[in-house]
Amino acid sequence: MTADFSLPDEVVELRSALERFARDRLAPRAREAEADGSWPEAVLLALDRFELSSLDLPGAFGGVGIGCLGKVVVLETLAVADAGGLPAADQPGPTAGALSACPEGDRAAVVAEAALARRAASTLVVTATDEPEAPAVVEWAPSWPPLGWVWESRGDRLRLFGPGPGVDPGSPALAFGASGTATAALSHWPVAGTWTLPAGGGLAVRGRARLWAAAVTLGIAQAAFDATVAYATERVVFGRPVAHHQGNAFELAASAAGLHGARLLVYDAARRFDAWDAGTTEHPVDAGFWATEAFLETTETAGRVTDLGIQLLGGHGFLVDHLAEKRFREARMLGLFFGGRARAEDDLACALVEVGAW
Amino acid sequence: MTADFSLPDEVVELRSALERFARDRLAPRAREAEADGSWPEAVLLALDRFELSSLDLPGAFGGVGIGCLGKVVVLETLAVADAGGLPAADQPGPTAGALSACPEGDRAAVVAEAALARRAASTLVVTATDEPEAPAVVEWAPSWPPLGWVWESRGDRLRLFGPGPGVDPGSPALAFGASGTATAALSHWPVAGTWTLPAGGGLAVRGRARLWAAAVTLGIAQAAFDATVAYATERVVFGRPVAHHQGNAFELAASAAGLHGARLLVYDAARRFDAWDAGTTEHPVDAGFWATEAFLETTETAGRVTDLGIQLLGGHGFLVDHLAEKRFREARMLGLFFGGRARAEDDLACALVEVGAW
Amino acid sequence: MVTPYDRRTAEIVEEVRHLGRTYMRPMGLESDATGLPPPADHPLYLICARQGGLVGREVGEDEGDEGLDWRPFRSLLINEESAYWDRGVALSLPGPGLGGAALRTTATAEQRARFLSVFTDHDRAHWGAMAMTEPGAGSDVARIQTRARHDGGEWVLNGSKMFCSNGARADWVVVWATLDPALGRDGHRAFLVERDTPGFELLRIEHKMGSRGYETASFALDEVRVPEENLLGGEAFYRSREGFRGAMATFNLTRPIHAAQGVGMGRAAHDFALEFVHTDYPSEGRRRTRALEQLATIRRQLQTARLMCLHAVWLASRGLPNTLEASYAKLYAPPAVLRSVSVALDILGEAGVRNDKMVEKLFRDVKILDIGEGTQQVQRVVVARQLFGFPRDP
Amino acid sequence: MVTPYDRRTAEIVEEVRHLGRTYMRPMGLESDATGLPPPADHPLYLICARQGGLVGREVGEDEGDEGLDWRPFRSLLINEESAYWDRGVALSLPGPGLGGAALRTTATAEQRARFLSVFTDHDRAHWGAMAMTEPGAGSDVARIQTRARHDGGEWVLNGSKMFCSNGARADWVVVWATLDPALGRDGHRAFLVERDTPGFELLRIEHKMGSRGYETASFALDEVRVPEENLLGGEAFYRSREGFRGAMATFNLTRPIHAAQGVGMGRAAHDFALEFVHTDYPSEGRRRTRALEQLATIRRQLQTARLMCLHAVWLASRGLPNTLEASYAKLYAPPAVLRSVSVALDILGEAGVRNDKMVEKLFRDVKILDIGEGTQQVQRVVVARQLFGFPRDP
Repeated sequence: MTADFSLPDEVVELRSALERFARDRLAPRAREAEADGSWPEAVLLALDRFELSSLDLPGAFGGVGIGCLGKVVVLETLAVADAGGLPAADQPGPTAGALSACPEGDRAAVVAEAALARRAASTLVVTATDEPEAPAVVEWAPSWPPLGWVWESRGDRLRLFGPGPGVDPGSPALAFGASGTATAALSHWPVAGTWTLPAGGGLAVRGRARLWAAAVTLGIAQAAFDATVAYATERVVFGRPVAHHQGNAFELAASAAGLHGARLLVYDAARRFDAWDAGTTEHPVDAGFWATEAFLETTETAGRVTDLGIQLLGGHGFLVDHLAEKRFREARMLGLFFGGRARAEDDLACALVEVGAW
Repeated sequence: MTADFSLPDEVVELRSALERFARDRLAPRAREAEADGSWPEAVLLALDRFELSSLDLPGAFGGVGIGCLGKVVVLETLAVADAGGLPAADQPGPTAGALSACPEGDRAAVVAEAALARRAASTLVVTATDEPEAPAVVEWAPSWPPLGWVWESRGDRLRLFGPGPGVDPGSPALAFGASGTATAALSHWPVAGTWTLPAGGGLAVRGRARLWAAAVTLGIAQAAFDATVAYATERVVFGRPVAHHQGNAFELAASAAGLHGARLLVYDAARRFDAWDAGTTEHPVDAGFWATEAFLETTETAGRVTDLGIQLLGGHGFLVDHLAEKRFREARMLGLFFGGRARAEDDLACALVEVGAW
Repeated sequence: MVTPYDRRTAEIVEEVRHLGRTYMRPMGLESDATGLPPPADHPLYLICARQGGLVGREVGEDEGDEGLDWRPFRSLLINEESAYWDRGVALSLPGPGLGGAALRTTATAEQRARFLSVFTDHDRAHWGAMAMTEPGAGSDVARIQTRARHDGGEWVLNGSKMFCSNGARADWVVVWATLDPALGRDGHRAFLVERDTPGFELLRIEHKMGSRGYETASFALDEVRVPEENLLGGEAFYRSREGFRGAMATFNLTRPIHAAQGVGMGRAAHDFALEFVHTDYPSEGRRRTRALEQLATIRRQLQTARLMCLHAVWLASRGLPNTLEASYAKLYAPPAVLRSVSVALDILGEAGVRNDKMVEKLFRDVKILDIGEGTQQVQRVVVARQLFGFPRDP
Repeated sequence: MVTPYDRRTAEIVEEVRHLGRTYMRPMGLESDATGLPPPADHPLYLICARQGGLVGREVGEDEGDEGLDWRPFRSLLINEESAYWDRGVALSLPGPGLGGAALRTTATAEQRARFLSVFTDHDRAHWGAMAMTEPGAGSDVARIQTRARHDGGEWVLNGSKMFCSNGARADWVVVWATLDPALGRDGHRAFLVERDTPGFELLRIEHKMGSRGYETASFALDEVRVPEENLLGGEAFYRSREGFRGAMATFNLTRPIHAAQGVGMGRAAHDFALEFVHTDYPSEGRRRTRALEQLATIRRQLQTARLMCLHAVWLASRGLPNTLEASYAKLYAPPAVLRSVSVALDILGEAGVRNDKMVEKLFRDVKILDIGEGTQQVQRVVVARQLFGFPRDP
């Protein structure tokens, strides 16, 4: 935990640039991209120029090393405009932690390369230590780029499946249509490696993926909140703006506070990862623990905020004419990622005693 | 589940009589009784005349057989006025289910007699099936009448400890000062009997005790709600009654709905016990399951309602000048009874699959 | 378990279950995928046309049926059970729909006979509809802007309507309009507008997040002329506050029904999640225990909602006032059901994102329940007015 | 873990921990049992008097201290840590208290020097206090009724005050009164009333559910005459809106501090519950898993609240506006802490009812946090005004 809440100048600058980009290039095409099943190539090239995928990777993987905090802010900023293509476009994205944790001697060049060059997607599946072996199926993955690698995290064991023999077309998913949809039966995948990480290393891998989901969720929830306030201060019912009925105002105020708190928790966890990467702390459980807490807090808060986003729009909120329903679906879907809330809670229960002082 | 929500005439009549009694004799002395550590003898004699303790007992134990629904309504009605002495005064009260479940041949006359004659109190301790043996300690019991018998319920095993060698003075408790406070180390108590009940019989024993707590909680929460509405429609802040600020009105309305729902659940569970006792159903899991659900719903709702009861009174709610803080404490304490919420949830998880159709 | 209903009611529910499994669930999935409601000549609709409803006339749709006490319960349970299989498709079933409710409470006996006669056609499905909501209003029904003016023995309607269920396939639509917005509710009038009336123009079928099994239509009304006798109830009706209150009282039956549909959807999510635990979870361990506890909480909230619905209907069946209890049910149920469906998704975990796991669809379907028939916010206002004199909008 | 504070701050927190364990926790238990605050000559109070506060002057209570950046953090952390041991006792510590805050923001330099001089006495503990709330007001501070009139070069006060912390043992009390209730906030004035001023009568020490470690006093003011120079700031101060806004701005520091006290109490409940799991729970099984998950949720909510507090103070330490963030912290923390303490009770189960298990006391202590310094309802209004122009009471 830090008592310095400032963002580095480079992060602030990057955020400004991305805000413009996201507003002008991403937001206007959100629905189009959802129908198309992908973000336009031009958007992807622009994101490459912003080095989206390598922001939080160590130099060894070609990363630019702005760190986890910077990456979190970038994800949040993009998600405000449209999160739909992020699971596909940000590779290795959520599995950056697995990549970093993978012992140096075993870092097959192909893994790093495939993961970084947007030629193959990777994902992370999570199982709890009291469950049987790895799940047989990747329930959902983006359909572009094709899924090439699957990391599995279970306690402190890390395993890599791949390169994969291809994926099956998935059934339509709750959200993230712009990332497409695919599924994969892991039984046909070769195991590229199995490693036992230092104690707490597994939680750090999972926490880093969950922090990715939390950052995206945060942006979605913020967008939902802003759109709700804009609509609810404009539209008049029963003689005054929707937002100026005290019952609604109270809910909006609580949502604002909840979002603020979730953001502080997400940023704090990101700072812990950065401190760990920088070698200023040596307790990996800590960052993974608080990132997992941030995931739970953020997805819970976003559920409430995006629900209110529909509710205060009334029937209109149920129509695809507004983005409210898209955000409601996205926020809910993110809470199912990387083992979902159940395995996150399980991780916390197992790690609670080991986490440092308050 | 029933589609007939009416109360039998005899229950309605009893309720009317008790409402008057509770309002005139119980309510005015609630604080006095709390300080004294007991209800006055005159109140206890009057409750005897109402046959409080034997309402829901089968005839074999000298019960008058008005049934579980009637008993629940009576407890609720008394608790509206003052719940403080109920844990002490209503004997065997929560353990009526254990008494009924105890196989006939083993019903030692002394047990029934002691439990019914207000000469000895009894209580119920609950352990989960994956916990070690019975707890060594009764954490809290009323101090009058002296605790004579302790039932232990664990899965479908029922065990009776007693007659007890006496109790230790307990430390002051969160609430129910009018029932006194005592604690007991079970290691010195003889075991009077151990029985294995038919499948689901254990949950029924625990459910009946929890339903007792739910009924008392319901009365407390209703009283808190009514007092809050009375205060909040009277007192003016920022130019209008507290209750007419929409933010507060919304909370009060949700509380009213929650209380209504909790009451329906409590009465429904009581009707299931009555149907079971009457032999019209033969699935004991069912009544115990829904009584346990009612306990969780009621204590949760009451927590919210009694909290709001303090909140809308502002600083005054924190003072003993109002009963708001007493109800807040009582509602919270009831949720800790009979194994608390954790063992209730555990019971539900274990029984879920066995419970009948919707 | 206490037998909750009479034998015939249990049979009716069983019949709905059969039709739901056979027709409604597959129809709902198809509609969800295509975004279109089932075709108007779907076999299920023809069954309904032939037997006068999903489970025939004996449910008690006609007045004067025997077994009076059970009719509102049956209606409630049919709604719960059919929503279990697919609420969207259930709303799309042929019949007068909400327009029928308006006819019952507002129209003269002569009007009822005339406009309901179309439903005696047993060879083809027919629909009625109601259009109240407008693009600019929503919960604030007092603010409707569609104008009605009297002109040469006819009424002329101008305005626009949204969220009209089954509106595009309906033989007629009950349209609410105002003589003058300044009159508030006193200016409101209900008109029956027949399809193909010139100027009554379908703008579009809305694209919705879920509940795609029925059409949600938007209309424009441009100098739509309807005969004098299509003013429901006649002018005298609106002069009596009594009559208008009667119209509002329908809400006291439709609100619990709406809430009960939620219970049905929540039950479906519960059952899918429980099934998933059986088939996909390890046979013991922390994850299983947690899921079973979550399922117990879902059960509790759904059962509470269900008892609220039944209780509100029980009051009505005895002729007792139930405004408060109807609002309790409508206030409590939709958010509780949404929470339940959301937790069911948690139980499925990553598999929950896939629409072949059904709970995904239920999650998208269910949110609208907290909006139709008065949002939870509107219900809170109703409750606050009833319980402690919360003022009309201050 | 990231080292959050400078070395000196960490030392200060450690010092508070020592005093808390040694003195404050036992004092709090004693007060809870007797219903009376610790005696005014308690050794801890003498320590405070001797060294000018719980951890001495170097915290930065005096203006002009070095290490400016850390002062507000230290103040926050001292509050959190002392509330961990006993918030009631922490509030009872000698010093000018809230009256001091009023002096800092309202009084002239001369007044400050004069009234604070009593705290240079190192041999005996002294208190200041503030009296704002009245029996009929509460959150609605604009409605205070205590009257001040000017008479013969003196001010004459009439009215009554409640919820005055440490009021009975204070050397002086800052009393807020109004020249005329019709003037609203413009009519408000702050007066320093010295103990033993005739007509300034202690009515009683309130009996509270919890937080019994400090006195909560009620006063009557019956023709209380105070010299002209006891009007804090002088008349000119109140004519400038600027000055008054400054006075209100204190809330932006006290709200996070109030919230941080909650975090301290929540942490205490967490630690007791975790200890109980270690000592009393079986070493594995469903109950243990559930309790650990609940503890993780408690940690999450407390950590969120704590970050909110630190962030609000961080903004203030940089001279940035923090009204919104201070209200966020005060809105979020107290209910989250109450939930946490309540869940800690669930973890203790039946043992939780006993007051020798401490969490029982914390549950009674904590509820007041959602009321003092503006209820969560007041905070929501503040947030709604700031974010989307929610109107002053409509």
